[in-house]
Amino acid sequence: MSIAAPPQTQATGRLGEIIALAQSLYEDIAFKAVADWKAKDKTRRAIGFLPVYVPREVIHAAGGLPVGIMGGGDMTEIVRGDSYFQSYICHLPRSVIELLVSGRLDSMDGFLFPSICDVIRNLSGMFKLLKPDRYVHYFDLPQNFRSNLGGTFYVSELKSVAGAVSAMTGTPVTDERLRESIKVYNANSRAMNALLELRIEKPWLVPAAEYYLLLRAGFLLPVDEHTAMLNEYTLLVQQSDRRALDNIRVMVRGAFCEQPPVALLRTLERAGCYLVDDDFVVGSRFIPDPIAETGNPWDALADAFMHHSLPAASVYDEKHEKAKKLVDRVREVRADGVLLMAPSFCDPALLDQPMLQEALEQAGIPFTSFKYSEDTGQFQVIREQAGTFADAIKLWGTV
Amino acid sequence: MTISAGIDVGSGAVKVAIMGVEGGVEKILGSYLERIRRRNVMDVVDESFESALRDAGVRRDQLAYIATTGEGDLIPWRTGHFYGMTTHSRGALYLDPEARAAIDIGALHTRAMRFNEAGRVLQYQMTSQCASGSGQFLENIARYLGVSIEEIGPLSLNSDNAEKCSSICAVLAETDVINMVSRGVSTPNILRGIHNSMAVRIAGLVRAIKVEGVVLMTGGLARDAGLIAALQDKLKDGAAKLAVRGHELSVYAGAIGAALWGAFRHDKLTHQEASSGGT
Amino acid sequence: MTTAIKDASQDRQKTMIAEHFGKLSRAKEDGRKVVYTFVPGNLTELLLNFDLLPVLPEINALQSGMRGKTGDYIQLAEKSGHSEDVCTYVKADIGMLKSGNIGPTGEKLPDPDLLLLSYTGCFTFLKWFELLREEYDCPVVMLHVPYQGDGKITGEMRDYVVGQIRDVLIPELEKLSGKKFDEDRLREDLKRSAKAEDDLVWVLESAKHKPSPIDAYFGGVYYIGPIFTSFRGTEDAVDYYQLLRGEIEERLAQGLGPITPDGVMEEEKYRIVVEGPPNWTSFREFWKMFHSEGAVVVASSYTKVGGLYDRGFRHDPDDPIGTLADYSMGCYTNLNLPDRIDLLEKYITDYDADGFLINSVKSCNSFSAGQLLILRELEKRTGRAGGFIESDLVDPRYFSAANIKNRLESYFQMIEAKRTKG
Amino acid sequence: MECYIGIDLGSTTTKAVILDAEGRIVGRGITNSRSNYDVAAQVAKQEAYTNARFEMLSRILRDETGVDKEERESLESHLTAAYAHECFLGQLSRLEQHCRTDLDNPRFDDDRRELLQSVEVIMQGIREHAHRNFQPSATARSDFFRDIAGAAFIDVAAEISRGGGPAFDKLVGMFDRNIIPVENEQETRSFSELLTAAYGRLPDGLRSSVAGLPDTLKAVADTPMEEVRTVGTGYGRVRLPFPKDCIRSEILCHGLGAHLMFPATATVLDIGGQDTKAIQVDAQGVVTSFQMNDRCAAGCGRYLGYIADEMNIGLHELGPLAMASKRRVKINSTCTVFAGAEFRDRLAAGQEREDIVNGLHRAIILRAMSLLARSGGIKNEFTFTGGVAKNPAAVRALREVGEENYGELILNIAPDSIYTGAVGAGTFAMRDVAAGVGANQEAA
Ligand SMILES: Nc1ncnc2c1ncn2[C@@H]1O[C@H](COP(=O)(O)OP(=O)(O)O)[C@@H](O)[C@H]1O
Ligand SMILES: Nc1ncnc2c1ncn2[C@@H]1O[C@H](COP(=O)(O)OP(=O)(O)O)[C@@H](O)[C@H]1O
Ligand code: SF4
Ligand code: SF4
Ligand code: SF4
Repeated sequence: MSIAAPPQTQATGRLGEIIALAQSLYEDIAFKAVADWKAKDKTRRAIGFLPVYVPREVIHAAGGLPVGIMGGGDMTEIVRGDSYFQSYICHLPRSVIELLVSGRLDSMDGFLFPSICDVIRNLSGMFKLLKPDRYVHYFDLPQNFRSNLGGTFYVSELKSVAGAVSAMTGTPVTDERLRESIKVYNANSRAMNALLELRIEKPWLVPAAEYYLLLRAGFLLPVDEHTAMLNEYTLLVQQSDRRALDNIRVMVRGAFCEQPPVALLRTLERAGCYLVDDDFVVGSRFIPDPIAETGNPWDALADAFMHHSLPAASVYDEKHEKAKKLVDRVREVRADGVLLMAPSFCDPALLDQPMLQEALEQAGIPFTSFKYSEDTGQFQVIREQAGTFADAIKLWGTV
Repeated sequence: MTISAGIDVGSGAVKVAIMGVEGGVEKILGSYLERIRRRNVMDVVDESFESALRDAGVRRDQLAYIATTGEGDLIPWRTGHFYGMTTHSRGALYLDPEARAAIDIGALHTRAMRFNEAGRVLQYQMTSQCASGSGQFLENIARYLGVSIEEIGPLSLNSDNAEKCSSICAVLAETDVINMVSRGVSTPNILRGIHNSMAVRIAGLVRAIKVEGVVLMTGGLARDAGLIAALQDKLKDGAAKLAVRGHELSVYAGAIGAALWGAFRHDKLTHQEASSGGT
Repeated sequence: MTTAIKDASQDRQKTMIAEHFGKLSRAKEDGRKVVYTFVPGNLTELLLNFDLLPVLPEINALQSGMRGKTGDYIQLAEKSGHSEDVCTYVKADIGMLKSGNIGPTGEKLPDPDLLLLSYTGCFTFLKWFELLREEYDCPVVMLHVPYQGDGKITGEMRDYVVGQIRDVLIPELEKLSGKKFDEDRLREDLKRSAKAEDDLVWVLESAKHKPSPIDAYFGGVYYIGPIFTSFRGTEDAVDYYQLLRGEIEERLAQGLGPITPDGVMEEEKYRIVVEGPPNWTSFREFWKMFHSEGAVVVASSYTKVGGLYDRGFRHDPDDPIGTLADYSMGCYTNLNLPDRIDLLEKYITDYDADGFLINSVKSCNSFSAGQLLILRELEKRTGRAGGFIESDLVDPRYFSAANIKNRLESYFQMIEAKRTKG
Repeated sequence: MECYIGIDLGSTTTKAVILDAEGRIVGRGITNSRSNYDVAAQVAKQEAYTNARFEMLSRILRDETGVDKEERESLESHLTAAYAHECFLGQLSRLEQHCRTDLDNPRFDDDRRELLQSVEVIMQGIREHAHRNFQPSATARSDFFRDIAGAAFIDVAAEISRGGGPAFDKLVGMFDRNIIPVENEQETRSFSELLTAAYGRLPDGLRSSVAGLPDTLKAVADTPMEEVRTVGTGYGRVRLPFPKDCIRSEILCHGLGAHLMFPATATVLDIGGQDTKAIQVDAQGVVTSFQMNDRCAAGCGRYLGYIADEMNIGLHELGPLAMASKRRVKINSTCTVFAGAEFRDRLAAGQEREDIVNGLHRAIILRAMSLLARSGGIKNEFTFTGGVAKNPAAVRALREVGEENYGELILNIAPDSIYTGAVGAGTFAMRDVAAGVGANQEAA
């Protein structure tokens, strides 16, 4: 319920500039920013990776720029992409293929397809066929979490990627370099955490759409530039005069891969929901705690993935603790409820849902679920749903 | 008495209800419905709002709260806005105090919601990007068959051998209907066939929210006795504890609910102000 | 469904299956432990080693599909919060569970004592057993089988799988069964596996003859039954394949075409290679659309989901654990897209097919994502007619007979047109 | 004259063409498809005959009289408009009759008088509209009685109810009920009668501009036209009122039709009312592959119809409106039924009408693009057919998107593009007769 139309949170001045930059990077579906970055030095190489998680440290250490390919959003017109996928497959791969066949991924020197689902997996084969001259690798993440088994396998995968990127850049990945990269990314994740903390405390300062754009910027910009951007934003936004609205606090789960359009996030907020935690672009903060900066850096990365990463539908929940973690997190961020939003036709997310719902029901946490696709253009239904959800909590309070 | 107004702006029609609440007794003072049919929505809103006030014999300045629902958040002079499922649940409870769930079938969307004895929404489900089985769809078909909307229900009830309607698309179904007509299928049998296929979809929604007890149909299609019959049929097997009902004022459920929530909110706010000594 | 198929081998298979389900229904009283696991890359011989009884939920789902039960099962699962969008094998299984877990023989299936999550070639498996874990109070063991993303099995991949079998699986199975792992017995079983595999390959390759004595898709799904499921490594399997081979040798000698549910096929008009699993809910109707037009499937990829024996793989008694690892990593669903295309291309030429057809099933992203590219590549490489139809495994809502028939008819006409031209 | 007839019973419109013995198109007729296929086919055919006779007249005037071009054209356009006007009035009076009879129903007992009065006012209003609309210079909103009369009906009805008359819904309901029988009846007057009546409507100056005009008209009306064979195709083909061997699949007909119009055609895109087809043909016009939308009518011609309805403008006006747009609005949902809602939303959000409409056109073309891509892409030459090919904004979007993705294109659009399927069917009729196959055609 809203008493009056919520005022548009307009960012002005330097804050406005930061958002505008993030927005323009987000809209840069031709990856011009990457081409510009490469143009500054002939030896530079960019490696595109698909959602969800890829240890960017390794690419960084090999002197490459890791670039997230998160789909074409609602900005890509699908002309040929549809001819590669049946109607019952999610939207992301069509826009990615569209970007590929229309030449908009030409600035990428290689592609990594992390193992998150069969669609991404098969997409790696399609890239191999369509781009035989590029480095295309299916990056298999272990589902066994013993260091002598999954760990060893994972390190071999990391080394194979490092080797391939090094061969392009001429920069070998030494342990020393890798440790340095870990440090740089740790700084980034600290900046990310600070922003997230602020958002949890004062969500009206950090609108979902802005937060999201900043996350996306991190998948395009060189890491130190992104860290600086985050820090500056976090500082400035605390000095702004943004005021709180009569909104409820919600947490989002299920959006780890195909991304919702930004307009959808705005719709949610307008319907009375502050997003205090989510799993959008989850790879950008998949390992929330700093990774060990000393010792064997390869093992450190493996250990971080296997034991310190966030839960995701694509990773086997060996300890059977996904439900508990979800409920704990809701409490930790003091969310009034949970939005389970999943991409249409996304098997991992949708098969996860009944389990998450069960857990929330058990814990007495309100939730609602809906599907979206990256090019969803009609928000009425979602607005109604989120609005009703917010109404119920506002009229009756949390449970 | 707290007097409040509820305005439900739908994609097919604008509904207004004026409610009076006093000492826990809720009364409908006036109402008005106007279909939009290709006209400027805001004009229709203004017109219907005035007409409803006239119907209730209430002046605008007597209103404690003007609540909107549906697409009504575009109205600049509203006091507050509530979302459709919040208002339909409340309206359904007002119309039928035994109801614990409502099915709202409007021009474009179908929603099912379950609520408790206080009108609090517990669970809901809504159709999404596809308009199959909506009011608009039925309206198109009716136009094709040359029957007016009011006749759909009674005709459908007269069916003796419902035709199977396969097409799930609201547009392609028109073609299906053409085929049926040319095969000489009678209008009642076509309509019942369509009602049956709509009922299957609606029943799916209803099952998804695990309803038990009385379900009230709200929204424009609640007037369609044929659809109600088809739905009663579909929900009969399996979930024996379900009773689907309609109400002559069902179409106003959203507007009524909005007005009631508005009054509730108004009382709560003034109460707060009073207890905090005003501001 | 098999009333018209009267071969002795069919009867034999039926008996084998009935016996297996009989054992399952008595498992609890006999004190035998039950393990649920998946078909692709399965570890049947290893389970045999501990006298464990396997249950394959995928097979249950497909059999429920054939018996027309899955429509209700799926709805039941959807009612409990499952999305319309996801794999219907999972939903059919969950629905079956919710309706009392009655197996294909009408007897209740025993609850699992262990969920063996052998994760080969499909992510949905992972979710499937995470979901089942919520229903049963039993341990889950994961065997992560890495994907052949770059088209090969590397040493690291092999070490990873072998390591998991040795350090994770075997200890768990020993714990569960109270028996020690017996490597010699495994070798003996693997020898029998290889023997049966030889005969299966012979049978599948008999389709190279003209006319083909078998249908390698609709008939093929029966031929692969024992070897892909619970019988590999048993004497039963060896006998079955010998029997089968004998029958086909006979047909070949007589120059007969395949047997269909409606009798022996008359004229072989079109030789087709098919990619993708069949539809089970209307299996017979679907088959009829082929045989009534004189179309014979001479090779199919679906009959390779449980191993690419025709590409030379045999279970190797000399390296028992290594061979299990190789088998897991080598089945069709674990091949990358370029390799799948190469394989299909080879089938088209080796079996001298007139064209190839893709049955794209909604459920299975593992198969379906990328099939349209497969279609285009194969058209380009072979110049033969490609066809594309869409259906589902066990969701009756996604089998539109009129639509598929229409497409198949135009497809066969296209082959005809290509023939008369060139 | 020997006539070969092709009829394409589309989901939205039914088209007929008449081919002469040389295979030239000599007549075209179009009507909206309706619940009675027989009538739709008959009406379209009748229209095609009418059109053929007008063409004949045009030829005679050109070749056999000394009248100069300007005057000739003026005469022809007046006569055509008057003829259409005559037909329209005939239908209108039947509509009025049905409305009146309908009001006999006892459920109108309470407000019959009021309603009858309204009918009178409405009919008068429509007649006045028609008077303006059937000026030779007027651009019609639509070719069909339902649309022209319906729009005028709604306008007048809204006025009446605003002025305190019966409720708008009630009035419009009357139209909805009674238009159906009107559409399912055929014109009872013959061509010659209608022509004579139209002649009577001509201004005096024109009537005397050509010497012996009445005789010429009589000759045209009396020329015998012999129907040799009719072949039908289209969406409703399973229900076509034709013998089975006189029916062809719409894909084949469209492929052949496009090939005949543009022999170098390699790819055909047809966007009709409820379906979109992407077809690849070889050098002989034989279809080699095709894709069609199944199960969902999103992004078909009907979508534009809903939008035009929503804006209460004619289909013809939609394209030109979009052409005026300078900005591109991206529209994602192409569900036909939602189109109206999306349009309203965007207007409310402050977007310009023409930009939204332009975006809608582009959205349709994008849908079509994915079918094209699935059928094998666009190859030169590329022929665009179906009703939507008449829409300049759709054509512009197609050219833009096509060239962005497939390089330079030779894009063919025939003025007769909506008749492509019918031409294919007519040609099959000729070929069948030449090959001596097929039924004797009494039944049709
Ligand atoms: N008696 C009736 N029988 C059948 N349908 C009706 C009847 N009255 C109204 N409708 C339908 O109800 C719909 C409008 O319902 P409503 O709830 O007002 O929708 P919305 O809120 O979306 O505008 C229209 O599509 C109309 O066709
Ligand atoms: N003059 C016109 N201007 C713009 N669009 C038109 C025009 N005439 C027809 N159309 C479009 O063509 C569609 C009908 O196309 P058609 O090919 O006749 O369909 P079908 O073959 O399915 O009946 C209509 O829905 C309309 O959108
Ligand atoms: S959205 Fe889901 S199904 Fe699609 S690629 Fe991502 S994880 Fe896979
Ligand atoms: S199926 Fe019909 S109603 Fe549904 S989205 Fe498509 S056009 Fe709209
Ligand atoms: S997605 Fe395919 S392989 Fe996986 S469980 Fe479903 S049907 Fe089997």
